[in-house]
Amino acid sequence: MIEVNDLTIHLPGFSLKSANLKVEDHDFFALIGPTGSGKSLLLEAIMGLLPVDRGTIRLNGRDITATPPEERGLGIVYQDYALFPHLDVKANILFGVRYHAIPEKESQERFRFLVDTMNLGHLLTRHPVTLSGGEKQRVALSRALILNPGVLLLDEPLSALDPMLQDDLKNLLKSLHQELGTTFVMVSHDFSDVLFLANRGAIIHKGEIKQAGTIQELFEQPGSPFAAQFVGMKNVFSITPCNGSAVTLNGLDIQLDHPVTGHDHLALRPEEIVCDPNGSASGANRFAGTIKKLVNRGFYYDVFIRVQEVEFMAQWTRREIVKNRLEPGTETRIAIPRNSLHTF
Amino acid sequence: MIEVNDLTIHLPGFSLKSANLKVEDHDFFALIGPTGSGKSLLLEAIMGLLPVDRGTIRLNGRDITATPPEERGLGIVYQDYALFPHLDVKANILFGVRYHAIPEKESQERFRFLVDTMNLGHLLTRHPVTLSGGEKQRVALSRALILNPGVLLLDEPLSALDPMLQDDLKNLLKSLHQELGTTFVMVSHDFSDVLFLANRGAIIHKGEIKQAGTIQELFEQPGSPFAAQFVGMKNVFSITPCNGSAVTLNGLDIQLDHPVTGHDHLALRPEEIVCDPNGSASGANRFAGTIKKLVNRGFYYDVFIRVQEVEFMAQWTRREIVKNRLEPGTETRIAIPRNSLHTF
Amino acid sequence: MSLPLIFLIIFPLGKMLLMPEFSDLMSALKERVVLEALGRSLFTALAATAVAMVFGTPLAYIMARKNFFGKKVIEGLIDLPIMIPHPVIGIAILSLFGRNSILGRMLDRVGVEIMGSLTGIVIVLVFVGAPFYVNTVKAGFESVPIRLEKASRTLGAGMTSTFFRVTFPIVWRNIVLGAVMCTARAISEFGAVIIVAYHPMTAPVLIYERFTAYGLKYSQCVAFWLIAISLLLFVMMRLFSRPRRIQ
Amino acid sequence: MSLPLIFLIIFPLGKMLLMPEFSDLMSALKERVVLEALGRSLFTALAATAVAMVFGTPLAYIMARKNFFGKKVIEGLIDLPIMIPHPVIGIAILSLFGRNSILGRMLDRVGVEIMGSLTGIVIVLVFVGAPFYVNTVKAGFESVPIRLEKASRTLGAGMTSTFFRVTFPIVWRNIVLGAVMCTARAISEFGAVIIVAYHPMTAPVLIYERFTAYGLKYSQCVAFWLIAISLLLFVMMRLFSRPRRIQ
Repeated sequence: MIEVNDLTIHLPGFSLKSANLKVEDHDFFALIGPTGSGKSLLLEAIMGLLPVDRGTIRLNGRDITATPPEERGLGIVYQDYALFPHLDVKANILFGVRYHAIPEKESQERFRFLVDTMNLGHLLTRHPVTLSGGEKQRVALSRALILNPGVLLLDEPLSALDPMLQDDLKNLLKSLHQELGTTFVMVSHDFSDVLFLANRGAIIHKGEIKQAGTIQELFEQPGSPFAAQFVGMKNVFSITPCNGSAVTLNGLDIQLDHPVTGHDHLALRPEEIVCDPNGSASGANRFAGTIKKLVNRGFYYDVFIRVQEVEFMAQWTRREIVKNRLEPGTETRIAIPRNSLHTF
Repeated sequence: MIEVNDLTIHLPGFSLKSANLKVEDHDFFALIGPTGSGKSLLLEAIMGLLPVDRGTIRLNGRDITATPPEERGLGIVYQDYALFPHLDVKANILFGVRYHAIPEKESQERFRFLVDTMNLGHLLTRHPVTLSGGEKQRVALSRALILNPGVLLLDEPLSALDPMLQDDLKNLLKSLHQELGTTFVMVSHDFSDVLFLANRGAIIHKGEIKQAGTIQELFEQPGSPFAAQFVGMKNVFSITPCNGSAVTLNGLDIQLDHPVTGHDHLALRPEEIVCDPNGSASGANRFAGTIKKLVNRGFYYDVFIRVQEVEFMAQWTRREIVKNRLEPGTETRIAIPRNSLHTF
Repeated sequence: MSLPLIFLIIFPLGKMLLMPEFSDLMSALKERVVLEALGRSLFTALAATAVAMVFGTPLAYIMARKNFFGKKVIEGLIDLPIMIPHPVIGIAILSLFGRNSILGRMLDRVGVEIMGSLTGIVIVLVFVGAPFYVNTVKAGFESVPIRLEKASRTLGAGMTSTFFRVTFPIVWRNIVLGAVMCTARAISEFGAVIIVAYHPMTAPVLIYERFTAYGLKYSQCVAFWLIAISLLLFVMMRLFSRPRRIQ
Repeated sequence: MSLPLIFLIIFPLGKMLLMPEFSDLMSALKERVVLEALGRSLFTALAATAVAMVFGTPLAYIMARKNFFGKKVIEGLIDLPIMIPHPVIGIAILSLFGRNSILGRMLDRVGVEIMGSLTGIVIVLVFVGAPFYVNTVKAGFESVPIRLEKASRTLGAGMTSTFFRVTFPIVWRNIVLGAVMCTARAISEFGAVIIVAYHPMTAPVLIYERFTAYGLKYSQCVAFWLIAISLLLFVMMRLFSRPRRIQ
């Protein structure tokens, strides 16, 4: 278990402000935020590679804030893999074994298990420069996992890979996590990766932790406009707080499926807005509007619809666009299911 | 009009083989292919920046194969923009004016028009290093367009930009093309960009032009497994040619909506496969199958379904996945509309 | 741990600059021999730099832009003079151009002398200084993306216009830097010059002569002024080698 | 256009290497004075390199890894000796360590002499050679991504293990290259050495003496052997400066 309390780091041009975090054993924890939000910084601080200005880091109750990195018993996999260029794949994987009290037999078994799982058998005598991105990633993972770290830290493991390889790696990470039971802490700027992999997470923005909780919570109940945007609720509006389960959005009356008080933001995923030209949807807020813009995203379209003073963004499949003959200027009807609306 | 006849270029490690191409006036022509297929090479050859081993390039009937680049009357916008770092934005845009017989008044008008259209007014005294990617792109476009080139060549104009900016640039390119009437030739590795922008195009693979035609044709009637894959028909199968409008795909009988002869490939877009658990779709091939794998893509899922010996890939929205409670191992039914099947 | 090394550099030079008395320094400047030697050093170094620029700029451009068989060998040759013992350089040049060689006799016939002449000194200084110029300018040309030259061509500029409007404005800092380094290297040359021309006397030779003839103190006053010129060039060099500022 | 420059480098050296007769070369090698001078040059150059390695390696590491106030100034100081006229270097070192200076008298009392001693020569050679070593090794350390050292720490290796298992194996080519360059530069030094120590005689001084006393031809035989050593070092340098091959 990792506990980060009140961690503050000042760097020229950036600071991490009083971060609090708790990662339970066997969690797949995600630190999520846009580029430059300080999430990799937090990872390096947990690893002990960065001097800390204030606050403590505890591993299983033990204060490790001042422990040098080599004695923390944590592992890290860098985004650029950081493989040793002068050593072959086998020597890279075995690099750390001598510093850990691992019996010869056990380390050999683990080595064989990892080489099999990661499919590295044919690469053992190769040098890192000759490997592809995906192969490097697997070597870096093996090098860290052979030491059986208490926690494995992953710095943007997916972002340097091709989309094809990203899928493979996601499945690999998921099955490694399930099989080994190691606690994983992953840094990511892409919420859809996190959704697939992690069970808990925290959203960081400009050096501050905005929200922490289960991924489900983050996904369904973001607590700030930034978090809402980040988890895919592209429609974020300020609302006039009303009584009960109805709110007013710039003159538009909107029904919620539960009463709220004190909330002044409304958020909504674009794919939840239903294309409903015949007005047949039930249990929903129904509006007539004009299509302002269509953006082709391949499988689906981003559709911008103006309803009175409000512009909604919806995502509809190409099939829907073609079937309903939608194009800029078309008048159409949309339905917004009550249970898809989120306020905070 | 650009005509490329039998163009052959040998470079160490790569060659462009006997390419033929015809770009009509006012076309928005797309050269499409994966990285390393030779499409940028072809662009550089048209521009005159690369020695040609064999073949001719004609511009409006005139042979320009041996003309130096500065006399071809073509413009190019590079992927990395290639702005002059020692000149400010204004000097960059006006760089080429003195070499063209453009009356002072006209060049000033064009300058003002481009600065307005591209929204560069506040940047004129800035130097390129201080600009964002999108701003650089707009400066590079202005610098080329102020010379009123016969054809504007665009080398992967979208790939170096953020997704947000890509949309803006696509709209800008589209409206520039409509407004100026200039012929555009664009190189791209992403078919969805091309779909939005271009009217005609050619698919290149390993230095060979595989297919050319209108974008509609390329999209709907790819002529090779590579082209089919490339335009998004992720399901490509070898078929046993049958008589009439039925084919056999590895034991599966499939009905087409028109008779074919001699074709031995079947291709199908993943989003055309309908999720149909109740078997209610009509006019379609209906099969029962097992879900092998689900890959979360954010808005939608890639769904791999095994039907007897055949594995189909479908793309369904998250809503469908949730509604039908689909997960790996689920037995479900799919429907493949006859008119979505393409053979070649 | 590394302090001895830093001190080894600071202390001798510091002492050197601080020890001579001001009146001695000024009186040294009033001696005609000293002034002439300093002037001669500066003049020959600048002349050598001019020669290096004329012949070295195209060489640097070719080395940066073209790939050809034997390029590695030429690169090696350009670096070679840095590693050759200086008296040997002088002897080698005398062997080639000296009065008893074929080339020497040809030059003699047209009235050009190498040994003991300004021409000889300049040739020696080109030999030792040009590598600094060529390498610096070559690095400059390499830093100009070939894309920029291509873009310029596509905008209608011919090859000459492209060089003067695109390549040169980006690379001129390196040209100045290379010239300063070449001058600084040339002005400080002693071993090769003393072989080719003890007279006419350049500043380093004069310093040596005074040291052997009159001792340490007497030579320091001249050395001070030569070091001052070198430091000035050195400061210029540091200024120009700073990375281009973003405007 | 650039051919004159290339020829200026090739011809003198080529002539130099080809002209002396084989028998003269061999008989020069049999002279005790010549052999001793060459040996002394090699020995002092290697000693200076050893000193530069001991003191320069930590300096190079600090310069590559740390940022501190005044770093630019130290960088400038390290480059400085390359630009200082060589006799001036000799004079500066004598001023500091000479018999009449405070430091000189202190050294005198413990029996260390600078003027006219091997110690003095080595100090001079450290002064001129160390910048080459420090700059080369610094570039080497800079080329080792700090990420690799961090990764090594996270795998359980302490700072010392990390240096010897990660940093050093990547940087050793630069250390060898720096040492070769330092030796090559030191072995070819003349101007500073002749001020500090005419005797004991190093090879460049011997060449100069023979040139002034007996003329060109007689000096060439010694120069040939010195140039041979320099070329050998130069070839080693080119080999080590090749980019690391991908295995």
